[in-house]
Amino acid sequence: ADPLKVGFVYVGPVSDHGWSYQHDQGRKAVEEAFGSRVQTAFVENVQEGADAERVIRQFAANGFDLIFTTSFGFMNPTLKVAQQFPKVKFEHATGYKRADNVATYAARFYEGRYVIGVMAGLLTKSKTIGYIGSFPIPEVVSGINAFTQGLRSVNPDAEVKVIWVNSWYDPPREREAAETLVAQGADVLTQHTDSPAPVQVAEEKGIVAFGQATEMSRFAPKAHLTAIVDNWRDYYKARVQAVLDGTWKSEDTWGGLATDMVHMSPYNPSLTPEIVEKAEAARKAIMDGTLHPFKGPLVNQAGEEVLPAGQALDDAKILSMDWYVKGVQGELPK
Amino acid sequence: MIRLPHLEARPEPSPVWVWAAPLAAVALTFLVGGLLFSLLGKDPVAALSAFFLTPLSSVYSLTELGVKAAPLALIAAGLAVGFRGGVWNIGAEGQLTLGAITGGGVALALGHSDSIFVLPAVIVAGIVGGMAWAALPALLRTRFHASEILTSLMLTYVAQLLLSWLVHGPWRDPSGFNFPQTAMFSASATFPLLIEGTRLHLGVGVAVLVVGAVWLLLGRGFLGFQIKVMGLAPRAGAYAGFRQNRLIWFALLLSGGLAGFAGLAEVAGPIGQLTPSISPGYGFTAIIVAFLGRLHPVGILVAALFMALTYLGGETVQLMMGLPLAVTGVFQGLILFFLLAADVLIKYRVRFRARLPEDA
Amino acid sequence: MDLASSPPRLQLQGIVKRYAGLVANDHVSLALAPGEIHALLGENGAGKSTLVKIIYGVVRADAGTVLWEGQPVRIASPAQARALGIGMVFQHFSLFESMTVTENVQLALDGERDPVGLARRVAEVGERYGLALDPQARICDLSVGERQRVEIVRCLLQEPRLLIMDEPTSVLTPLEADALFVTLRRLAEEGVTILYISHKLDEIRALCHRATVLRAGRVVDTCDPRDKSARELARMMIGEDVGLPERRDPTALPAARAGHPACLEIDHLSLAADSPFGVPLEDVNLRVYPGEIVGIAGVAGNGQATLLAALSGERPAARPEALQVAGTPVGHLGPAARRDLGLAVVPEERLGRGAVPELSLAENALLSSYRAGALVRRGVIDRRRTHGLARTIIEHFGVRAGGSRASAGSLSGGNLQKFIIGRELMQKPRLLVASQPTWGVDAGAAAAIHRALLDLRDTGAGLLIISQDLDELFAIADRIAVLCAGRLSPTRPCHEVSLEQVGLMMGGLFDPPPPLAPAQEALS
Amino acid sequence: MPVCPRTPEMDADTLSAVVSAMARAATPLALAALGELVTEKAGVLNLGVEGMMLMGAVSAFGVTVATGNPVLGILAAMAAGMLMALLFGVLTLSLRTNQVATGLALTLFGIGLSAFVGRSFVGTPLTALPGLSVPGLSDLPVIGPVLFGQDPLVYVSVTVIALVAWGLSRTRTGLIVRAVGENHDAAHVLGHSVLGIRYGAVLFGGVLGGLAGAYLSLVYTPMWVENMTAGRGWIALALVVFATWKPWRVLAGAWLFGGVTILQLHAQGLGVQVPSQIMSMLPYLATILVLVLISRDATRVRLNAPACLGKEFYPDR
Ligand SMILES: Nc1ncnc2c1ncn2[C@@H]1O[C@H](COP(=O)(O)OP(=O)(O)OP(=O)(O)O)[C@@H](O)[C@H]1O
Ligand SMILES: Nc1ncnc2c1ncn2[C@@H]1O[C@H](COP(=O)(O)OP(=O)(O)OP(=O)(O)O)[C@@H](O)[C@H]1O
Ligand SMILES: [Mg+2]
Ligand SMILES: [Mg+2]
Repeated sequence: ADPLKVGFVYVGPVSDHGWSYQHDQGRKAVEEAFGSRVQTAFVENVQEGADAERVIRQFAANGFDLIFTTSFGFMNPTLKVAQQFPKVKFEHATGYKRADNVATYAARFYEGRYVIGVMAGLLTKSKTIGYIGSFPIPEVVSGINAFTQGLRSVNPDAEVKVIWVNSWYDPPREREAAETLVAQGADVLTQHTDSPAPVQVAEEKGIVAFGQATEMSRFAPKAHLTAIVDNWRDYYKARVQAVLDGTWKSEDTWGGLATDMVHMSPYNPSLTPEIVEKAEAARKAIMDGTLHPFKGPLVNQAGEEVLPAGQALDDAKILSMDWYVKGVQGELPK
Repeated sequence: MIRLPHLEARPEPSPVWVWAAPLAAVALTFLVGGLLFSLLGKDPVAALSAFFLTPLSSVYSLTELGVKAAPLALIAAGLAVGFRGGVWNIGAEGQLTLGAITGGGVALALGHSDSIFVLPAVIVAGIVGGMAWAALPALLRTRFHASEILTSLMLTYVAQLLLSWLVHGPWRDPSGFNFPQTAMFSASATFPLLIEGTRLHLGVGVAVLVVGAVWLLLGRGFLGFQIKVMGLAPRAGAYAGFRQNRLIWFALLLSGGLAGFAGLAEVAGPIGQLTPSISPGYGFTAIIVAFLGRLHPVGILVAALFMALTYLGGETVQLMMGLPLAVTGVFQGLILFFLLAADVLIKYRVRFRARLPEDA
Repeated sequence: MDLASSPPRLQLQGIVKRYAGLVANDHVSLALAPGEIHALLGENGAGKSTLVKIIYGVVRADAGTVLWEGQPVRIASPAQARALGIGMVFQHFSLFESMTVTENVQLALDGERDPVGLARRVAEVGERYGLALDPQARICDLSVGERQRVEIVRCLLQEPRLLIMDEPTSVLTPLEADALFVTLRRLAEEGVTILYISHKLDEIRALCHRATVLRAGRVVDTCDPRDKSARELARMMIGEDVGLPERRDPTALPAARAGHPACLEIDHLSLAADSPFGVPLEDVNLRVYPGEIVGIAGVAGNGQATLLAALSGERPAARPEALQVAGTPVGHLGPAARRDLGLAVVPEERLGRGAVPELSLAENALLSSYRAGALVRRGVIDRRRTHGLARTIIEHFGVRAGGSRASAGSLSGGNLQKFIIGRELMQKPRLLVASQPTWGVDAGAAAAIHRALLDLRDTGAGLLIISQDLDELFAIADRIAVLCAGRLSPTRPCHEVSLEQVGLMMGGLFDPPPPLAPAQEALS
Repeated sequence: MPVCPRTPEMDADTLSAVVSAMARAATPLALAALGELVTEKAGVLNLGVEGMMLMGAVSAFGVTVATGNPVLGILAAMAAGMLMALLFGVLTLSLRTNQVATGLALTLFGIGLSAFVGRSFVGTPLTALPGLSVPGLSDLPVIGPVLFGQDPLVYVSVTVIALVAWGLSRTRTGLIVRAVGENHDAAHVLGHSVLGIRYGAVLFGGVLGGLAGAYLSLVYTPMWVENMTAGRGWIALALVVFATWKPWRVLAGAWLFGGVTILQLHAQGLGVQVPSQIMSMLPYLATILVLVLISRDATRVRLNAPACLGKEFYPDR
C-alpha cells in the first residue's frame, strides 16, 4: 500500500531548538516508529499570515492524508483548507476551533509549571522569582499563575516578577531580561521563551533556573534544575496509528503530565532529596488527579477570591486566563 | 601578454542586454542551483522543476503567485517613485503594518454594518494609516533634516509593537478566549474574490492597476519627471522651480499609502482579521523587488512575480523534496546576486585587452 | 639658457586614446622643452584634457610612447607622474569640500605624514608666489579663486618640473589671472616646463612661448602664439573663420530706453547667504531697461551666487518689492511664477543645475520650459512637443548633439551651454539673467553665444549678465556694475570706463559711491 | 547559590549591574555599526550587516566548538564576515550592482547560509568566555565591576572605536578613506585607488560585522540558533546614520539604544504600569528623538556625511 503521507507546518525554523524543533522531534519519532508505512514532510518558518493557508493547502493538494499545523496562528487557515479537503485529516495545535476533519491538541504546560513553582519556593532565599514571558497570551499567563500557586504553596511570601520580551525567541533580549531580573533580586529564573539564554545567565550568576520547551541542561549543567519539555512524540504516533487503523476522530486533546505530553526532564543531581521528593509528590498528585494547580481558593492580585475552596478552575477558564493570581508582581498588560 | 577582462562603458545602454541579462542570470542560476542541489544528493532537474515550474503548473497556484506578488508589486512601485527622487523610505513594512491596523480598526468598528460603504471606508482608512506612518519621516526630514532612512526603519519596529499591543490587549476578540487576534472581519469589510474558490482578491487587481498608474506617473506624468530630476540633480530641480519638500512629502505619502493599502489588503483579504504577524517582511522584500525591477513599474511587476515564485518554489522543494529552508535561502540569495550582476552588461561591455599599452 | 641642446623634458610620440565610438587622441606627438610655457589649443572636445590626463597617468593610452628627459617611461598612475616631477591642475577642481586646505594638499603629496609641517609649507609657498591661503580653512568655505589657489599650491609643493594647467583661468578674475601669470613666468624662469590649456586666446598670446593646436584629437599645427592674432589662432583650431567678440564702438549703443519702464528693478535687496559660508547681499540696487545689456563684473564668491539665486527665485527675498519684474513685485515668488512673468535664467553650473546630465535633451528642454508651449497638459507631458522643442533648439543654436534623445552629459561644455541658452531664449524672455555664459567654452561657441545674447537684446529684451570675464562684458554690455563683498556698485556706461577702472572697482574701490553717478543720472 | 536578600549595597549593585548590562548590550551594536561606519565613510552603503553578523556568529561558534579555542573562533568569525563582505565588494565595486539591493540580498543570503552551515551546531552548549577580572580593581564598588569586570570583547570594542576614530581623523590612510567617500573622482585623478580603498573599507566592515556576530554567539549568549541576531544588524545600520558618521557617537548611540532597552526591562521588573509593547518601543523612539535633535544643524551633518555614499564608481581609463 502507499505510505500514509503526513505533513507538518512549522512556524519557526526546525533549528530554533524550541517549539518547532520539538514538533520536528515528534515527526522524527513518527518516521522511526512507522518506517516505510509513512512518508513525512514539513515546511518550516511559515509566517502566520496569508502564507499559512497556501502551505497547508499545498500539503492537502499534494495528497497528504494527515496534516499537523503547529501554531496557534494557523487556526483559521487550517479550518479553511479543511473545508475544501474534507477527506484530509488536520490536527491543529493550541487552537480552539474544530471541525469534522480538524482535531485540536495542546499541552497543559501549567501542570509542569506548578511543579517547578514548588521547587522554586523551596529554593528561593530572596523570595523573588524571575519569570521571562514571551507574549501575554492565556497559555503563558496560566503558566505564570500555576507557577505562582506552586510557589506559594510552600513559600507563602514569595513573589514572581515578570518581564515580557515580546518575542518567542530573541536570545540577546532574553538574556537582558534575565540579567535584569537577577539584578532586581531574583534568585530563581524561569522562562516561557524558547532560547537557552536565561539558563545560561543563571549558570553565570550562580543561581538556578528552569528550562523551557527542550532539555537545556547542557547549557547550564549546574543551574538547570529541570525543564518543561514539549513532548509531542507519543501524541503524533498515536494519531498516525489512528489514521492507519481508521479510528481517527476529530477531538480535542489536552495532554499534561499524565500523558507525558508535558514532560519534565531529569532533575539536577545537585538538588537535595527533600526537594526532589516534594516535587515528585506534586507531580504525581497532578498526574493522578488528586492535585489541581488551580484549585480553590484562588485569589487574584486585588485579594478577591475568584474561586472558593474545594473547586477547581474549569478548562475554558484556564484556556482564556487573563488575570494574575496573588503573588505575581506588576499588572498584566491588557 | 596577459589579457585582462575589463569593463568598458557603452555609449548607450544595450537594448539587447536589457532583455538578455536577466535570461543569462536565470541560466546561471539553473547551473549553480543544479550543482547545489546535486551536492545535497537531490536530482537537480527534479529540484529545479519543483522550484520553478510546479508553482506555475496549475491555475490555483498561479492565483497564489498573484496573491503573493501583489503586495510586493504594490509596495515596490511606491518605493520606486521615492527611490528615483532620492527619498529612501525603507520603513514600508511599518507603513504596511499601520495600514493593516487602521483599516482593520475600521473594519472591526463597522463590523455590524453591511452597507456597501464599509469596504471603501476600510480601504481609505488603510491608505490613510500607511500615509500617516510615512508622514512622520516626511515631517522629520523636511522640518528637522532627520534622515528618513533611520526614522522610517525605527518606526517599523514601533508599528509592529503597536499591532502586537492591540491584538494582545484592547482589540482582542472578546469571544476568542483571550488569544491574540481580533474578531474575523465581516463579509462587508472583506475584499471580494475575483475568482471563486481561489484567494485571488480585489487587492490583486488593484495592485495591477496601481502599477499601471505609477507607470503613467513616472513615464508621462510631470510629477514623475519632477521626482526624477529631484533624484538626479536636486539643484536643477530647485532651479526649475520644483519644490523639494513637496516632492519628499509626495513620495513618502505615496509609498506609505500604497504600503498601507498592501497591509490592509492582506488583513481584509486572505487573512480576514488582525493577528500579531501579518506580513512575512513584504516591506523589506519590496526594496529588492524595486531594484530588481530597475525602478521601472513593468520591471517591478515582473520582479515581484519572480520573487514570489522563489518563495513558492522554496515551499515546494521543502514539501516535495525535503530540502531545508536554509538551502532555498542560499539559493534565493544566489539568484538575486546573478540577476543584479548580469545588469552590468547593459551599461558596460567586457573587453579583453593587453595588460600594457604597446610601448612601440 | 640654451634650451635646444638639452633633451626635451617631455616627449610624446604617437599617443592614441580611443573611447567607445570615437578617437580622443589620434597619434599625438609633442615635445616640451625645459623652461618652456607651451599652450595646448583646441575646440571643446578636441582632446586636450584627455592628452594631459594621459601624461599625468590618470588615463591610460591605447598606444604611443612617453619620453621623460629622453628616457622612455610608463606612467601608470598619478603617483608615478608626481614621482617623475609632473604636477597638474585639473580643469574641474579635484578638491574635497569638507576637508581643510592642508588635508587637500596632503592628499596629493605621496608619503606626506606631518600635517603641522605641511601647513607651514602651504603658508610659505603661498607667500612666495602670492597665493595666500589659510591652511586650516575648509574648502567649502573658500571662494572659487581661493580654491584655484589650493590646486596650484598643491602642485607647487611637489616642486614639479612639468606643470600642467588645464583651463586654470576660466574662473579667475583678471587680477588673479595676472598674478598667476607672474607666478608661471617665474616658474618657467626657474626651469619648470609648463603645459597650458586655455580657451582665452589673448592670454595664450601673452603668456606662451609655443602652441600646439589639436583638432578632433589630431595635432593640426604648432606655432609661436606671440606672432599670431587671436583670430588666426581661432582659425587654426576650428578650421574656419569665427567672429570673435570685440569691444564695440560706443556709438553702437542702442537708443535710450526713454519712456520704457525698467524690466528689472532691484530695490534695496539684502539677503543672507544660503549657506553659512556664502556671501550675503547688502542693499543692492539696480535697474535693467528693455533693450540693454547690463553686466555685473566681480570676483566669483562676492555674492554672485546669492544674487543669481535671488533673481531666479530659488531664494525668496524678504520683501516682495525688493525685486520687480516689469513693475510687478516678485520677491516672494518662486522660479516658476517668475518665469511666467518673462524672466529666464542661465545659471553658471551647467551640469546639475542648468541641466541634468543623465536626462535627454528633450527632458532638459522641459526643465525650464514646462510652463510654456503646452508641453505639459493636465499633469501629462506631451513627448512629441518636448522632442520638437529640443530639436528646434539644437537647430537654431547650432548645438552639436546626437539628437533630442542624447543625454545632456554627452555634450561638450560649449555645446551644452549653447543648448541651455537656446532653451532660455526660446521662451522669448523679456528679461534674461545669465551667469558666466561662456565659462570654459571655446572661442567659436562663445562667439555664437554672444551673438545670440545680442540678438535677444535687439528684440527689446533686457539682459543682466554676471561674468568674471571683463573682455566678455566689454564686448556685449551697455552698462557695467561691479559686485564686491555682497555690495553692488552704481552702473557706468561701458564706453565711459576703462578695463583698469573696473578692475579697481572689483577690488572694492567704489565705496563710498561717487556723489553723481553720471550713468544712473542720465537714465533716471 | 541563591544570593542574599536585599541589603543596603543592593542599590549600588543594581546600578553596576545596569551599567554592565548596557555595556554588553551595546557592544555587538557598536562593533557592527563601527564597521559599517568605515564602509560608509569610503562611500559604500552595505545593507548586508545582518547577514555578515550571522555568518560571523555561526563561524565563531562552529570553530570554537570544533577546536575548543575561542580565539580561533573569533578569527574565523572575522574571516567569515570578511568573505561575505568580499562577495558584496565584488558585486558592487567590480560588477557595479546596486548597493542597496545587493546589501539586502546579502542579508537574505547570510540568513540562509548561516542556518545551513549551522544546522549541526543547534543545541550544542559552550561555556562563555571568562570576563576579565583585574584583582583589586574589580572589587571596587560600582566602578570596579563596570570598568574592570567586563568581557574582553567589550574592551576590544572600545579600543577599536578609539583606533578607528584616531585612524580616520589622524592618519593618512584615514584621510584617503574619507577623501574617497567624499569625492571619488577627485581621489581617482589624484591617484588614489578608489576601488582598492573601498574594497579595504568594505572588508573592514565585514571583519567587524563578523566580530559582532562572534560576540553574540561566543560571549553574550554562547550558543548557535538560527537567525540569532534578531535584527541587530539593522539597528547597527541605523546607528551609523544616528551617529552622523562619527565613531564615538556610534558608541554613544549603541549605549543609548542598549541603555533604553535595559532600562525598560528594569522598569517592567519594577512593575511600571505600562504595557510591555509600549515599553519596548522606547529604544526606537529615543533613537528617533535624539536623531532629530542632532540633525537640526544640517551643515554639521553635511560635513560628516560621505558625499559619494552609494554612488557607483568605475574609472574609465
Ligand atoms: N571618459 C570618457 N569616455 C568616453 N569619451 C570620452 C571620455 N573622456 C573624453 N571623451 C571624449 O574624448 C573627446 C576629447 O575630450 P577632452 O576632454 O579631451 O576634450 P577637451 O579638448 O579637453 O575639451 P574642452 O575644451 O571642452 O575641455 C571628447 O569628444 C569626448 O567625447
Ligand atoms: N564618461 C564620459 N563618457 C562620455 N563622454 C564623456 C565622459 N566624460 C567626459 N565626456 C565628454 O568629454 C568631453 C569633454 O569633457 P569635459 O569634462 O572636459 O567637458 P568640457 O567640454 O571641457 O566642459 P566644461 O566647459 O565644463 O569644461 C565632453 O564632450 C563630454 O561629453
Ligand atoms: Mg578639457
Ligand atoms: Mg572645457
